[in-house]
Amino acid sequence: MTDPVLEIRKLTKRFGALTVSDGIDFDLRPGEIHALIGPNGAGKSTLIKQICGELHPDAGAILFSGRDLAGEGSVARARRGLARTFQVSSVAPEFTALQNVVLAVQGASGATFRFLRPALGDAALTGPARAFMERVGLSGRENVPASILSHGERRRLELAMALAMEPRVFLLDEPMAGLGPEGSQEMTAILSDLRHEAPILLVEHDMDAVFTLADRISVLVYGRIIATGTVDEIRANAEVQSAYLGDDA
Amino acid sequence: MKMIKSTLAAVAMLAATTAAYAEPVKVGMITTLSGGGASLGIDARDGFMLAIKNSGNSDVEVVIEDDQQKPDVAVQLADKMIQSDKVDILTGIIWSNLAMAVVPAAVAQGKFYLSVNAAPSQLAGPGCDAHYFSISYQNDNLHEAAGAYAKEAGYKNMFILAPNYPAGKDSLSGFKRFYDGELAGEIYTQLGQTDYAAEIAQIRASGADGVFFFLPGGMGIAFMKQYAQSGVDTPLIGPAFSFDQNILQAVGDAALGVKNTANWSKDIDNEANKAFVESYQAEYGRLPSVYSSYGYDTANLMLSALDKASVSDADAFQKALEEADFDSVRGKFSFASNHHPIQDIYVREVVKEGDILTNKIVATAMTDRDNAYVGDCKM
Amino acid sequence: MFRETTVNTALVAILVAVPLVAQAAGEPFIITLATKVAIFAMAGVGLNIALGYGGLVSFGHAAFFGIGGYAAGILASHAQSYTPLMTWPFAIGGTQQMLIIWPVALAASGIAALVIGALSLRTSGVYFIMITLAFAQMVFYFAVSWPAYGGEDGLPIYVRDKFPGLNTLDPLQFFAVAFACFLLAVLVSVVLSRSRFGLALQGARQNVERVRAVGIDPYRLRLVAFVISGMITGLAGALYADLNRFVSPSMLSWQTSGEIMVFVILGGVGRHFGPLAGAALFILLEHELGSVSEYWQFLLGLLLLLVVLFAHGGLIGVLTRRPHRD
Amino acid sequence: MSAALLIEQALNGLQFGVMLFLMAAGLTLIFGVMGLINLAHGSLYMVGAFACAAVATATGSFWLGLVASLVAAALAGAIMEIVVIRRLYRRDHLDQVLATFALILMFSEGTRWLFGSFPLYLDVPEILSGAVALPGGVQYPLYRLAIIVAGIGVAILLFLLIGRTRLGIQIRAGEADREMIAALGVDIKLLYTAVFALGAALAGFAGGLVGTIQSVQVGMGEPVLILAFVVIVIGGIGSIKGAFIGALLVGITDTLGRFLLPVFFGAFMNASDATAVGSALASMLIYILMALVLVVRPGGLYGAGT
Repeated sequence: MTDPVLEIRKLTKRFGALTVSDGIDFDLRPGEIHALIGPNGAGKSTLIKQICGELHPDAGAILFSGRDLAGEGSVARARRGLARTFQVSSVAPEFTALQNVVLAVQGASGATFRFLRPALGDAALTGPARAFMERVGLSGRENVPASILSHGERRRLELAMALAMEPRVFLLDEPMAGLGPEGSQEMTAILSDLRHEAPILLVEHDMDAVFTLADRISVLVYGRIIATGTVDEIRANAEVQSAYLGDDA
Repeated sequence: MKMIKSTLAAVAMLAATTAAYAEPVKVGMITTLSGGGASLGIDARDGFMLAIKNSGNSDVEVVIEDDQQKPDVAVQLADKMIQSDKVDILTGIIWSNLAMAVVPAAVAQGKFYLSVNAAPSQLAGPGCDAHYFSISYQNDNLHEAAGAYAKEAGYKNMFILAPNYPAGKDSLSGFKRFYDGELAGEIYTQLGQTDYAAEIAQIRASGADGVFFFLPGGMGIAFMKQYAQSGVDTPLIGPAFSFDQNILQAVGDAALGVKNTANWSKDIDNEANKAFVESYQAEYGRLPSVYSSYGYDTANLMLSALDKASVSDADAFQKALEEADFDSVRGKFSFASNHHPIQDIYVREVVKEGDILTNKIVATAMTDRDNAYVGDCKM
Repeated sequence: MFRETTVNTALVAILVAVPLVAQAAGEPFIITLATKVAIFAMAGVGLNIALGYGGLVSFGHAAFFGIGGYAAGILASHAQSYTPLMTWPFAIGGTQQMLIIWPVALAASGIAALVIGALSLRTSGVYFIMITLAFAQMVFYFAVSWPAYGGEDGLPIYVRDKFPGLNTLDPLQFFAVAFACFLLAVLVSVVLSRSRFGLALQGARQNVERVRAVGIDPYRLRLVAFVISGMITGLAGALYADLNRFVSPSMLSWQTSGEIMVFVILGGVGRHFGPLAGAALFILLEHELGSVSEYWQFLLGLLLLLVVLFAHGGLIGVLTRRPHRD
Repeated sequence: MSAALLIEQALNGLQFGVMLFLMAAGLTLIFGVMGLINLAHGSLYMVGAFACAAVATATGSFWLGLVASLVAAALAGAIMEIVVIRRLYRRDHLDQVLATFALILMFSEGTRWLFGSFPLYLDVPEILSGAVALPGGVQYPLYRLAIIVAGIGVAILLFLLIGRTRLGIQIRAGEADREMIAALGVDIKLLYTAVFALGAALAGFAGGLVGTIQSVQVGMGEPVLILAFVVIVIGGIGSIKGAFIGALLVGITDTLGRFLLPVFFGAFMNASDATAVGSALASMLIYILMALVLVVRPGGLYGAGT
């Protein structure tokens, strides 16, 4: 078996008396989509934030390609290839869609401190940016300000920005949220294609999408992983049934 | 673009005893009329304009502008008055830092500058100029007089303080020039400081037998009020600025009995002064301050010189100014070779006349005092 | 209404035309006023890089304006008194050449901006506003109480510094110098805002989390922007010292910081020519209102308040009827 | 240097700090609840001082004047909130800074128009004038002691108000979440006006108290305002407790710095240079303190974060 790209060991994080990450073990292997599910408040977003470097764990380690990320900030981790989408769409609202993606391409290139040439006149930036927009189905929307894109378009814009990072891991925080059935289907198709780029850690509430996409599923409840396994294993797991899927399964 | 006619182009009305000049004379007055320091500029302006009005001279046009107590604004106003209004004479500046910004450039362009107040040492020594006259004093004068008075009155261990800026430093060195006793302490406070508890505590602890302080404007008001509350009863001596008519009422009884040095007081006994105080009160409904008197004297000096010579003949006009042939409200008045006054400086005491706090002369601190920089001026 | 380019062109045309007309009409003081507009506008262009593009509300730009001014004043005063600026470790004398003074002013204000920015940018929001104000106050009090260069009295330059081939004492020629510097500053601001750096800087203003997530460090971006911003404002300060032939701590006061902000906002935040519109309007008001009433600052305050409350996007926003910049 | 002098200076620092607290409390409250940065807070201080001086002179009673300072500043604050400030809550800090900068100009010139350019008279009431002997041989002005007591009294009242009363609960809720407070059925507009008037009244009260021993003149508010900003930034914006600690810290640092730094430099310089250098450094000391605090804790001592 290949080594995991991302490996989390005994990760613990407390906010006062509340333990939001309770000795979490988790890994992500090349080429897979590993879904993380759990009820609201289980600590999914907190885990993502720790992986990105936005929060610092109290104990445990996060390894990326076998290397401990402790002490690295979010910027450094992004440069290593951790590409992230946010639970609530996070783009630069006054920029056009294209400018947003160009910004991401520029971030990946590592050459930001250039002061003379116009960024939008630089084919090395706009070329890839347009290509990424096409991949997520945003062709023709390049010059629309991000603030007036539809909700679904903004989710895809975020995905384009993640793609532009030439990532080695995708961290996707509820990409289907608020998309409606048709939008979810489109997004499912895009994500399924994305796994060839890099493995995906998928946090998602939409169970249809999770069961369609995921190779493995981990279930997080009150800060603890109560089960990890294939789709069928999780479906069959009694503990998961009672703790989580009970209501709507 | 229509530009900026003068704010107050005041032309004297009564044409009774008018001496008709070859052409009207234009005077530019740059002074502080807004913001916290406005009261000084207003007094100087009112004194100046009163003299012109009383003279009945209608050939003098005065352009008055507000410098907001900002040096850069003062410089630009001077440029405007010289370039656009084409004034012949400039006057009006209250603050030394503004004078330093305006005067050297103005006299370099051949204009006359008559100072109604500010007279920094730089303009009295090597930086003196044939076209620059100070009618008020040289900045150090009142401080020197305080030192002379402290020595005369037998103080042996004085505590001295002033704000930490050039005029403050000049003040303390001026005081020390004539005071030869011990110093119980020497403190520079922050410019614009409002609380003097820390300094008063040090005065209390120092065991001084007298305190000399130079704290102009609101600083002096705050200091004296706080001093009066502190229970320290060491006598205070200061230059007139903190005891002047325009701020005494704000200090209140805290100032009673304090000795201060001044070159003018409303009780100096001469005809010109009586007429000045009377007509000032009649015109503006308040007592004049030292700044009013400087403004008044400045205008009268200027008028006396205009009667003798035309401004366009610079050398003759300069000579006429040097003669100082006018009735000063200070009594005797003449110019030293560096164009600063030779005059008597008095010690005044703050007293109450009815409900109004004012000053009365109790002694003469210095007689025919010129200034310390005469020798440095090569004119 | 009008396109922004039309408004900008008109503004620049007016700024050039006014001194020329004034020259012909023999009103040199109006040229001085126009020069003041150009210089203040340039200080505003500097602040606009931090404020408009970086979203950094600096309430301490007077520090850079004053440091630039003092760089010019100190060099000139040493040149006039023929005393060396320093003798150790190597001897440096004063100078009256603008072409030497300007790089010094740029360097001095740049270094100050680097230090102040490096510390201030650790904070954000109101803290940033206040800490920049505090640093400027520190510099102000230092200038007031440090006796070597005049303290509160300020430092006269007496004769305007020189520029090769020009007579800077002639109002129109000095205006040309100031105007050229202003245009250069606008050019820098335009090029910068469109560059990769400018894109990232503006991205960080809108959404700093997103900029981090694409692997760009906003701290470094902002620090560089702050330094460039401080340098441009510093150069404007050097020119202002020459305009007045005088520098004083009032250039460093918090009111000056406030006024530079006013130019930017009056004209329209984040617009290349906003500071020009703002500075021109401010100086026009200052002079016109002064003749209306002794209490003209009240009217100025009222007008300013109305602009902030009701005229979104500043003067250029109103003229173009586009409250938001492109 | 005697112990008595040191005690006296410490008391001076305390008194200065308490006065700064009155200013800073209003600022920090207004920022905490409404997220508004108000540069015109110093103008309210000036309004208080002028009201106190005018009424005290007209009626001959300092105490009526002090009441007037509270009422006038609260009223001015309420009017200011309703006419102008209310429109600024949803704006960014930049607009707030500028609008309140404009208000300073209007207040200053308006006051000058009403009262003239000359400073006003205001004196300590008879009953509080003079100095008292404290244990340890310290002579201390009674009025300053009264300021310390009054300031600490107001601080306690304020803590009780915030901690124990309905208004306090609403204020704290308002800091946490504006939506929630609206859901609680509180009239948010009224609450904001009330908080603003309360902050204004505190500033006016400080103006009346301190105007008595300082110069009542136009422009008196701005130096205090800048110090108050330093205080709340050090304490952490929005925190009353932080404002209190910050105010004492600034008051004592400033007072002792002005006193001790020249002494310190006197140890290895001649007296004149030492006072000049010491004073120069002392005037920058609190800004240095502020920079240090922010470098270590960018959100201030009791701040919720940046």
